[in-house]
Amino acid sequence: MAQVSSISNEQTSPTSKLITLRISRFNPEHDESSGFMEFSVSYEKWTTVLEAILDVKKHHDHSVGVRYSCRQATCGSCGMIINGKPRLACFTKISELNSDVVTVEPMNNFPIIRDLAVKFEKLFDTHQKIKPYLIRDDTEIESNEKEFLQSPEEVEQYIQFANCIKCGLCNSACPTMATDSSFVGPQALAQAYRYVADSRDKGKDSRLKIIDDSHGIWRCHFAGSCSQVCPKGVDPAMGIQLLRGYMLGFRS
Amino acid sequence: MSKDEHREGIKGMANPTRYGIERVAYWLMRLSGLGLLAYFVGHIYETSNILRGQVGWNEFLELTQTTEGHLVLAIVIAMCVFHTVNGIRVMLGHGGIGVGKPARPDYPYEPASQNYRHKIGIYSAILLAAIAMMYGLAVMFGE
Amino acid sequence: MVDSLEFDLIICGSGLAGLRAAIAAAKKGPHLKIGIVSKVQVMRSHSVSAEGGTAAVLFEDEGDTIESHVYDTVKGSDFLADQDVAERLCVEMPQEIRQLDHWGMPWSRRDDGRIDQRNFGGYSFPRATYASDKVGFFEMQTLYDTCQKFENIEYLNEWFVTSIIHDGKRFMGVTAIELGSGTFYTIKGKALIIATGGAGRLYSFSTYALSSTPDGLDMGLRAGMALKDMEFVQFHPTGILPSGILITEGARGEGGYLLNNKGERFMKTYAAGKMELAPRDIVSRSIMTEIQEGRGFKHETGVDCMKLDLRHLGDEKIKEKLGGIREISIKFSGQDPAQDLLDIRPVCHYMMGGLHTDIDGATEIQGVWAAGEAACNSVHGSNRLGANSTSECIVWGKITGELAIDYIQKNESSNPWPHHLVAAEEKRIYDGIFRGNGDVNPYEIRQQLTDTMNEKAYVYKNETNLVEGLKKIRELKQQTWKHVDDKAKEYNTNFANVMELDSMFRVAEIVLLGAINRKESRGAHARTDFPKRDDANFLHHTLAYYDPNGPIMKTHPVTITKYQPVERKY
Amino acid sequence: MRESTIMKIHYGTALAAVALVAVHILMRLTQGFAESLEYENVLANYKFIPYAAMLELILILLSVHGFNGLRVILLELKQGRIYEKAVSYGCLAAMIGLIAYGSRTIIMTNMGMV
Ligand SMILES: Cc1cc2nc3c(=O)[nH]c(=O)nc-3n(C[C@H](O)[C@H](O)[C@H](O)COP(=O)(O)OP(=O)(O)OC[C@H]3O[C@@H](n4cnc5c(N)ncnc54)[C@H](O)[C@@H]3O)c2cc1C
Ligand code: HEM
Ligand code: SF4
Ligand code: F3S
Ligand code: FES
Repeated sequence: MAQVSSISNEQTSPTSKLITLRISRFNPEHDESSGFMEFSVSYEKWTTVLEAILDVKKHHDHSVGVRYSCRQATCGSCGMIINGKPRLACFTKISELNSDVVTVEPMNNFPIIRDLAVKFEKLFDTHQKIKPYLIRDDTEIESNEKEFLQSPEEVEQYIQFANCIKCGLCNSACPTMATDSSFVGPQALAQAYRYVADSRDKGKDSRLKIIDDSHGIWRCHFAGSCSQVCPKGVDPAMGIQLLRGYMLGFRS
Repeated sequence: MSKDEHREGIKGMANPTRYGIERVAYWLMRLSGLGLLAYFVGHIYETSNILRGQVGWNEFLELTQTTEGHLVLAIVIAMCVFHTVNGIRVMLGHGGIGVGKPARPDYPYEPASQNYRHKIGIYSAILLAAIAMMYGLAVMFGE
Repeated sequence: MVDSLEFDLIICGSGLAGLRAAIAAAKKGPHLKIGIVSKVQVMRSHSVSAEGGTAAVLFEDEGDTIESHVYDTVKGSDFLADQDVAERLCVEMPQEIRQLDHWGMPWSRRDDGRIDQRNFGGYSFPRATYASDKVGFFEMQTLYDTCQKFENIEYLNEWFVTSIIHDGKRFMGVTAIELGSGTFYTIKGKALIIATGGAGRLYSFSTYALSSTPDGLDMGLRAGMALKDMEFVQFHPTGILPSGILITEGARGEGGYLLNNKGERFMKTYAAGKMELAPRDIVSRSIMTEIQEGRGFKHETGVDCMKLDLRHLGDEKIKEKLGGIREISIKFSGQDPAQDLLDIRPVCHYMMGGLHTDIDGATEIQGVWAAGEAACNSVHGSNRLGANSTSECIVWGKITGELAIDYIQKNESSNPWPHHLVAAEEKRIYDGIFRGNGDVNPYEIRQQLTDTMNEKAYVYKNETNLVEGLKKIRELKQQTWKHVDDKAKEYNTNFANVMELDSMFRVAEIVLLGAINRKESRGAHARTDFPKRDDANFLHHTLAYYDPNGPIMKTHPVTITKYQPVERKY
Repeated sequence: MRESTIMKIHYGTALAAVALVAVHILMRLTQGFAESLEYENVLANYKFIPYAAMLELILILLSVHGFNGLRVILLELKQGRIYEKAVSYGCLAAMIGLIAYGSRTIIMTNMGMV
């Protein structure tokens, strides 16, 4: 019986158009400074920037350094600067950029490993620092007899912040991050709020203490850029202000 | 700041484009804060001339009560009004007021914290600053 | 000298299984050093893509029973599951759901605050525990975040493991490349848990992350372990076009319909009792039959498809329970499920097969366990029920994590380190691949290989296609693709990609050979030339061992405890 | 001092300053701008104790607020233990200096030492 064949990315249909893809190239071990390489790639209305980059990697230059995995905006691998703004490559369609030239660069405020791939150690460390887990009596946590009850309304209080995929786009957009290498950053602060707002958690005070530092929560000036670039609707700016509300005594 | 951290640096921090009016407000807030501080220091120096008696005071007044001096003062008024109004908005925001309520986000995600209340706050800060500046100019040059 | 690291326990893979194992181990052996080695950054593993649910019996007070979960699993497997293993899964699972809750998992809740469950294919009770439609993502987050509590866990982000080192009997370490710097390392350890996930990127139309390649399986295979039941590849009925991203079974669990071009809910012809919620193998076959009989649609890419109708659920319910797939379909396909019919088509989604283990997840090498999708402890038999896989990852993650610690505490390895094996491995990947020569583009070969799998070993299979497929793959293998054009050491994904391709050949061959040998139809393995299940000849597992001249195929008995095989009807 | 305490002071001084600066500026406007700046008027103001006290208060509040604002900006621009210490103490010193200098004007004028 005939099987219907696969969908191959290389299909070029009459509807496909061309753009120039400019990829920033830099290997800190060997290069003095970064430069751009230009490729002409065809795209369909659904083609994402990640697909275009991988197309280049497959057919033009195998050495493009780029991080990717899920290709569906859930793993947080593919953050980069696309036409000047931090975005997920797999969640940005070329057609929605309305431009004949698509420029991709590594995310700002992260050290470059190579080309488009950047180091995340700092983000992981700060994330760990804000104690991103439920804090309450150990025996309660380790017993698995009964669930902790939690109403849908209580879930609503934190679920938004739990959507964070640790892509780092917010940290790349934040103006404080642009100059302050010790700032906790919106990603971790939003996660601090995620756990503080969880009705099952009792670790509020210890978390507040951690972020009450000269490079802690106070270095956020509500610029909001973090929320504007977040691909998952996390709205770190909101979480941070709500968290600060606790510290200023507006909320308890 | 070491180069290999690949930070955007002061240019990125101070670039008010790309991210909407909230980032502009952030930038104006900084600028007006610094401007006011500069003026404030100058102002304290200026007023200290009173210790030099009527002559000294008037001498100094003459220096500042010029067209340039008035223009500077007009800008200071604008900065002061913007910084104050926006400062109040920012403080409310920092207290978690008017930044929206946490809720399940639906695609396409529109961050609740970037809402019309705060946008109105920013626009009115700018508007009030402009009006105050006009008024100040009118008062100063009107005479 | 090769750079070297040392841990007590090495966990290779950081999906649900790997992270659950890490927590179990870190708790049980607080003084032991645990290293999670993963070729992607730890929390970027494929498991984040799991959408619909995790199966467990939570509402015994409302009539659900463990027994029923076991039977559904066994029946879903078309009686190829080892029944003691299935039972273990179902017994262990409820407490794991609550444990996740205690670690912060944002389960969706009922109004009374209890954890909610939804309907899923092949179950006789709604028992897919869910968190909106991002179950895997939230589980990964919960486990990753919980891991942050433990100081004895270390994360080796973006380390590509290339081989397992053992002395013929006992585990000694692994070799790996740190992708960031390009340095080749040996990582010594007393025990290993393989949790490298599935290999669904063998197919070009696939729901898997792009990183889900068979290198993990291949590593075990080359180390002398068997791959079991690799011919059973699950095709999920609803991969959205054109990307192949999954539309969760939860969409039908919440009440979605499948429609053919006559506007009929065609599932009434194939499984009137369960309709759209029949097990995946049945729904996928039904879709393909409809298409072949001319009742399908054509997508604008020219591919045949079927329609999934969620419109009657209403915008609010879709946003609340299916927010993730709403995002996916609007963004990637331009279709809003509240207004449009979604274009879907069966898509490679899961591998029932994997490294052969016993009920404890132990492999044939002492000190090595396998858990999650990479393992085949035969809990899913020939067809996995939706929501049972994340369950499997969690249960065997925990079991293997604890057993590995027991083993480490009891055993002191003292054999001399086999330097020659490390040298041989270094030669294999650097001389054989990195410094290889050739002018054929490996990425094009990979495309052809995966296209071939799609064409020749899709939902329906037959002898001619399978043999052609095998031939094609052997031809491709002969071409000169073994070279890496990127000569830099740092973050050389080109090198990693070619190693992945290398492993694909060995595993694809085993998938096809297994399918050719199994001359019956069972579960996900549907042969048009042998449409009936044949318990007399094929009620056994398939094992494949590595041999330089091609795989050696064997069989392995099925454990049957309570349920004698009967005809599978829904 | 904890950062939260500092920032609470920052907000507190800002709030208090809003009211006081408003009065200060209104004074300029009620009298007519140029007039308000005439030597006699200014001197009279300084001699009026409640007004002088208010000026002193504004001086302190805004110096604290302003120099802490400067500290914040400088801390964000560059990091490093020595640098951060220098910024903190530098701003503190500038703040005290300005307050001292301004107070001198106010007190001396008030006491008629002109
Ligand atoms: C789209 C989708 C949706 C799904 N939805 C559900 C669902 O709703 N319910 C359900 O029960 N199941 C679901 N599944 C199945 C389930 O998600 C997977 O079976 C499960 O996540 C596998 O987890 P894992 O821990 O075994 O491996 P994975 O999460 O696949 O992780 C594999 C890990 O191994 C690492 N690795 C691989 N090779 C190497 C190497 N050579 N060196 C170093 N590291 C390596 C990878 O980096 C990765 O960390 C779904 C699957 C897909 C594809
Ligand atoms: C009178 C009303 C004022 C109010 C309500 C006010 C409010 C604020 C607030 C809320 C901030 C914090 C902004 C942030 O963290 O994002 C701030 C910062 C600042 N203010 Fe004021 N302020 C006032 C007057 C002044 C004056 C007169 C000066 C000058 C002496 C000044 C100098 C500064 C400086 C330098 C900053 C730091 C800028 C920044 O961090 O963005 N402020 N102000
Ligand atoms: S908050 Fe948003 S932008 Fe920031 S890391 Fe999380 S998902 Fe990415
Ligand atoms: S962009 Fe930065 S300043 Fe605050 S609101 Fe977001 S963290
Ligand atoms: S590849 Fe996973 S987020 Fe883009």
